[in-house]
Amino acid sequence: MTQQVLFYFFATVLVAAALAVITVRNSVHAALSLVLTFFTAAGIWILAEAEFLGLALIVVYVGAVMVLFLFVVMMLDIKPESMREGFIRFLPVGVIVALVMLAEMLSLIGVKALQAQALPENPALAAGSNTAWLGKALYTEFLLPFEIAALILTVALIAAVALTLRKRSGVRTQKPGEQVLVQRNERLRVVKMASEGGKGESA
Amino acid sequence: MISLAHFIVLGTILFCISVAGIFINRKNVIVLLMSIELMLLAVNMNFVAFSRYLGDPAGQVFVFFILTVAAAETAIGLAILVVLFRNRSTINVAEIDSMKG
Amino acid sequence: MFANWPLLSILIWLPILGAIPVLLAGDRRPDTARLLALVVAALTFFISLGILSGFDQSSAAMQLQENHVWIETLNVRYHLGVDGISVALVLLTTFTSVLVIILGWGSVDEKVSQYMAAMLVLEGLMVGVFCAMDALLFYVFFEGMLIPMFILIGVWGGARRVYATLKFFIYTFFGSIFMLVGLIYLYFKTGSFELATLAQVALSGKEQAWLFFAFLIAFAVKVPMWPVHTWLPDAHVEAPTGGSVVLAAIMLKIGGYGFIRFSLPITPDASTEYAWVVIAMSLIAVVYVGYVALVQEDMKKLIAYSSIAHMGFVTLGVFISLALARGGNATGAAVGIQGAMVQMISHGFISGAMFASVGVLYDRMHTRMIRDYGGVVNTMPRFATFFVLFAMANCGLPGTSGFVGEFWVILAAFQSNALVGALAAFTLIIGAAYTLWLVKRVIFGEVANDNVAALTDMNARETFVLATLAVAVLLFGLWPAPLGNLMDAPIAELVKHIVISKGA
Amino acid sequence: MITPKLILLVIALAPLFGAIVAGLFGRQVGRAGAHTVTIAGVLVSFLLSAYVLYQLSTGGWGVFNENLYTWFEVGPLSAHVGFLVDRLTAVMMVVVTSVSLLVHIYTIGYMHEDPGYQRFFSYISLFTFSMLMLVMSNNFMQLFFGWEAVGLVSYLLIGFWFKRPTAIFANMKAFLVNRVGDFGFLLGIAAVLYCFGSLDYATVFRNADATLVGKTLTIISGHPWEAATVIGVLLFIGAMGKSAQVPLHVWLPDSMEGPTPISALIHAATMVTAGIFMVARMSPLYELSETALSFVMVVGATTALFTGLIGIVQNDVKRVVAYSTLSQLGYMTVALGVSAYSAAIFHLMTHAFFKALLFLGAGSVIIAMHHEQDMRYMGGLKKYMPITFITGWIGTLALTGFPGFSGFFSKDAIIEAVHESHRWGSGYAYFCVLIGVFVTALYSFRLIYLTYHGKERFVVEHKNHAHGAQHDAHHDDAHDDHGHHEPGHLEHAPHESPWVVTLPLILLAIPSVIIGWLTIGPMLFGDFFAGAIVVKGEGGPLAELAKHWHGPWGMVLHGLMAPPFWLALAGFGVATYVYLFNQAIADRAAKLFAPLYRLLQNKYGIDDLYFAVFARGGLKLGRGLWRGGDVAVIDDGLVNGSAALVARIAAGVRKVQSGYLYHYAFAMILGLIVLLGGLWLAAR
Repeated sequence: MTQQVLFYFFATVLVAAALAVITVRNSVHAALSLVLTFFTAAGIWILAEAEFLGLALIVVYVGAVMVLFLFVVMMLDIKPESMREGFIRFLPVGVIVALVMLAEMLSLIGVKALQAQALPENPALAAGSNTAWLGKALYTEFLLPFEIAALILTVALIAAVALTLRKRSGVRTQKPGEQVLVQRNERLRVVKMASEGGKGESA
Repeated sequence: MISLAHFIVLGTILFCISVAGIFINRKNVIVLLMSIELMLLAVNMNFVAFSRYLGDPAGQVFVFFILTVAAAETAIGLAILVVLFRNRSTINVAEIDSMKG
Repeated sequence: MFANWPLLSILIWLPILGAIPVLLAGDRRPDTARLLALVVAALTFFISLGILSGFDQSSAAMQLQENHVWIETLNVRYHLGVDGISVALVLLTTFTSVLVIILGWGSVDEKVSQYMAAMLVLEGLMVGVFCAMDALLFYVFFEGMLIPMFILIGVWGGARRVYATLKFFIYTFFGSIFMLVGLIYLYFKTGSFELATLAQVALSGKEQAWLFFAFLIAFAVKVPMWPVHTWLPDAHVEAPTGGSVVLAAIMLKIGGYGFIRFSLPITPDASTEYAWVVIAMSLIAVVYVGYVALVQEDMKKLIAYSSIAHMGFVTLGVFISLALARGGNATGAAVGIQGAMVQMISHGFISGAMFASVGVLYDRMHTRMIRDYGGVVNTMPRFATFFVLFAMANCGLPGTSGFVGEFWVILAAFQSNALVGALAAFTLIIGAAYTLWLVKRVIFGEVANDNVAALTDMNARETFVLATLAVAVLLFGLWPAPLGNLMDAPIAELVKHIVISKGA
Repeated sequence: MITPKLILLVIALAPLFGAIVAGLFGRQVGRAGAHTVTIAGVLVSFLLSAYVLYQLSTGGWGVFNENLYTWFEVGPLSAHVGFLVDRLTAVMMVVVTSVSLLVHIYTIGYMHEDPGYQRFFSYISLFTFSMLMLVMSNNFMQLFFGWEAVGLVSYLLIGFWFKRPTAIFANMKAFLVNRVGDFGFLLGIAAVLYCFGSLDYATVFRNADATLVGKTLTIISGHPWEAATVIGVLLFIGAMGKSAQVPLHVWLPDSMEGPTPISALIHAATMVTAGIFMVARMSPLYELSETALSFVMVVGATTALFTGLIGIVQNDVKRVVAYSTLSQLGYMTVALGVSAYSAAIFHLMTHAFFKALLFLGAGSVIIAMHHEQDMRYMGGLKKYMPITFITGWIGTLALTGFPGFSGFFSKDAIIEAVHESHRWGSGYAYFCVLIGVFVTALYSFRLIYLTYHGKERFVVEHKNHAHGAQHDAHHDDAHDDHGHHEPGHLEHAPHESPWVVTLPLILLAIPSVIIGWLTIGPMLFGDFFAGAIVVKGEGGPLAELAKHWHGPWGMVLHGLMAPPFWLALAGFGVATYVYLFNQAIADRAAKLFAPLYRLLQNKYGIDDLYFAVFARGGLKLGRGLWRGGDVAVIDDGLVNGSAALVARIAAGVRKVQSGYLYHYAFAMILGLIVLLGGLWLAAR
């Protein structure tokens, strides 16, 4: 019974946060409400006994992606007012389209048909914890996709860096490559001088 | 007792909200990206629900992959945004139409 | 000793491979390129004569066959073979190519090696078209042939050459796509591209109708028949002399050959049923195009239109014979097709010669407009004699080969439908009208202007080309029997074949 | 050894050999060589033809019908080149070769300083070869070959002085009008092939009755016509083209642009008679169709009368003779029309001689008058040119049918035959033929009086400075443009032409007189043409005439009382009075009947009508079809049009790519909704 209450609580918070994301005026507030959305989503996932994913969501998503969002939002001084001008004009259309899609999807799923289905016994318990169960699956069946996912991440990483990297003029940076190539005579000059014999002018 | 329907309905609602989001704010690319994140979240919600009710790890594994892809996508999106902002000093979608046919 | 040599392949690939040394001669040594090209062409012509001598004229079967696997998976075979009809056309190709190369010596002076190479490749591909026994091989040669011609018109052409060559290429290509679709359909139905099997396969009325129209469009563009002919005048006007002669003398025959090799054997019922369409188009070609030719100001355009009208006779002859064959009049049908075939060969000589003569004038005066000429006979008497002879042949004067084809086609046409015969015979008047008016304005009369006065008569090379063509025109005019006997057997066979209905 | 085949081959090929030598090797052979080789060829051919005629008429040879070589073979049907020589052919061969020989000799004089001397000789002997091939052929294909070959040579000869614009217009006109005739002729041959399945005369004539009787041909679907009529009419259209009958006669007067010898040879004696010969040769076919024959008769009668009328108003001496030829051809055609084929051939033969004589006479006058052809500047030439004058008179008497002369026998026989015949339209024909005699007499004697009699209407200026040089210069280009000196002024008095010109005149004058006496018996009433000409029924009108035939003398005496003689006399009287004694009447008459005079002057307007309708109409139609059809509809409409269409479509589609991000997003969502909608519908 408590699970149900908990679920409804989380669901309402989730929907509210989601609505806030798209309606709030300031981009930073939008980002923060998105963080809230992810938190509640993680909660629901844990409720559905997918603890690893829930936590992964928080760690990965909220931790990395949302921080990145906030970072970018704050870095680019976006003029909020120009962002909103189209808001009113398209509100009705947007709402209608959303509702139409909602109706279509729900009717497609046939909500009542699934109503009665009880919660089957969770198989994860057999394999110990959800993480173990997930890990076994991940490293046996889905090894290749896993590697590919890793690859995608690295590619994305390099791409992001390549895109935004720019050579700022006037910045004296250290170039190790060139340092290594330096020859002795470029840096050292042996000068032939007579030995001190003069009349002791240097003190 | 929470049934599969709960999750799916929730997923759908989230999905529709994100669609509305894309629709409504035409000009702000960042909110657009956020809406896409929201949409992915909705999809993940469904995956988790089904994986939990079918007892099949594949669902959750797939969510795992979606997260990685989403992360990559956001990184690239924001990088583009930054470069765009640096060149055009604006990210208002209405002014960026140089890709016109 | 030639018995087991792959003569046909030699005939196809010798010019094509021969083009390579010609190309290598490069532009710095045009004379070597010209000489080499002549040697290769002459050799090919010599071999084709060898083929003729060894050819058994009594049998209608395909001779000198070569059958190798080409594309294993699609069951496409490199299958060559010639019967009476193909031999005649192959000989026409090799004969004209030698003359064209000789003609090219004078008229082409920049990028000579490429010109000669393109000409040789064109010759090889055209011979390939006439010897191909496999539908896809035919199609490959049919399309391949466009490329050298595209280059010939595009590079050495006149002012609007790019427009003309593009129009020529796209027009023909557009037509041949439908043929490809037809062939593919047949492949699915029979599993092979062999012409022999395609001719035997049973096809329902509706299938035949579709296939017939597919082939009709492809070959109608090539012939060219009336509605799809507008590429020819442009192509001729802009083509260099040699290109124009080859285009008129040989390339138009491929359309007619296609009808005889594809439309008739593969879709006899549909051909008979829709024969009236082609007959109507051919008659329009004869009358309508005749009148259009009358008012042309450009000599080459006039001759181009006249060759459309003459080719109208070919298609008329072929499709009239269908109605006759089905009507039980086998001799009439044979007369029709025989007339069509002779008309093709003779038109090759005559229109080739006419274009060569205009080329001779063009080399000296660099204009094709009739109004710039007048009284050429006073300064170029020898040229004028040849030109009048070819003009007479063009309006189908008995004693020249132009008459033979038209005579038999009109007789056959009259046997099937008197009115069609009458309309076809109309060419006697309109043909004579535009040709003689051209001759009057260009050749006869006072010397029109000073550059006509400055004209010098033909040199030895040009005289040789026109003389050989004149001999050919007169020989086949006075004694066409050898040409007739050569094609008698295959035509009789074809007439027997088209009588049997194939409707499954 | 000499076989008939070899002789016939030599007859046909000798002129060809002469033509080739003179034509291709003209320069090497030189002028003298050219005319000797051609004249030798024609002479040999003439002698052998005479020998063949002698053998055939005395029964020494049978009818010769053999194929030389196969021209073209398609299954059972085959076309050959071969000879069929019977009495009809022999007569024609003799006529052709004799006139051609005399013209060859005459040309030496006429063309002696013309630069194209060798070319001219090669053309006339090439013409003789083509005419012989036409006459001697034994199948329709070779007949058509000869038919067009003579058309070609007449084209070359009319346009011989190719510098003169009128000449090259005339030769094109001649060839095209002949081609219109050949159009009908070819369809006739096609009809014959359709009915008989063979082109050989022998097979066609043998089963003419069996096949054609009752057989019908449908040219225009729905109404079948009698096969014999269709063939007859179509073949006769060819004859109308070649023998210049009314609708297709326009080319003959213009063909006078050519040198006079060819007018004599081609446009009087031989080529124009080809049509007549052909109809006579096809008599077995023609006899099966009444309508065809009456068509022939009516056309012939119309030609005979109306072209004769035009002759009266012509001032060019050659044009008068040309119109007289047209009229005489009309007579022959009428004879054919009434199935009096042998009378037609007989008139053809006599006409060949006296018309050639008149033409050459006119030519001799033209030489003397330094190429002045206009009769208004002649007159009183009888004292300068006695031989030409006398032969001119003989020719005219023969032409007008003065009793005793050859013309009388042949023309009278025709008039009698027409009188006897009771074919549909024979009344009209008889009327035309009778009035024709009066008209013929009128213009013939007008010609004689204006040229030879009366006062001299030209003045001779004796140029005082260096006579010789001026003379030669004058002579060289005299032939090309004869108008350069003012008409009516001559450098020196006209003198009789050299023997080369006058000898042919005399040689032609002899047969013009005696040929009638000698040959009328066997030809008309005997069985001279038995084998060749077939006459159905009771032997046609000639059989009636044969009933009260008792020798040429009888005919002469009978002729004196017959109406044609009186009409001829009346014509003679009027001409003498008007043109000899009282010139003014002619001008007053011209003014009195001004509209009729003008009508005749421009030849009933037929020439201009043809030119406007066919020539200019054809050009307009051609331009319309070309501009409208090819350029506008096909080229710009379909070809470039489709290219432009593609460009327009592309421009339209380009707008979809708006560059705004939300448009694309919106498009994606729209797609999603459509997809869901589809699923939703499918799921239901």
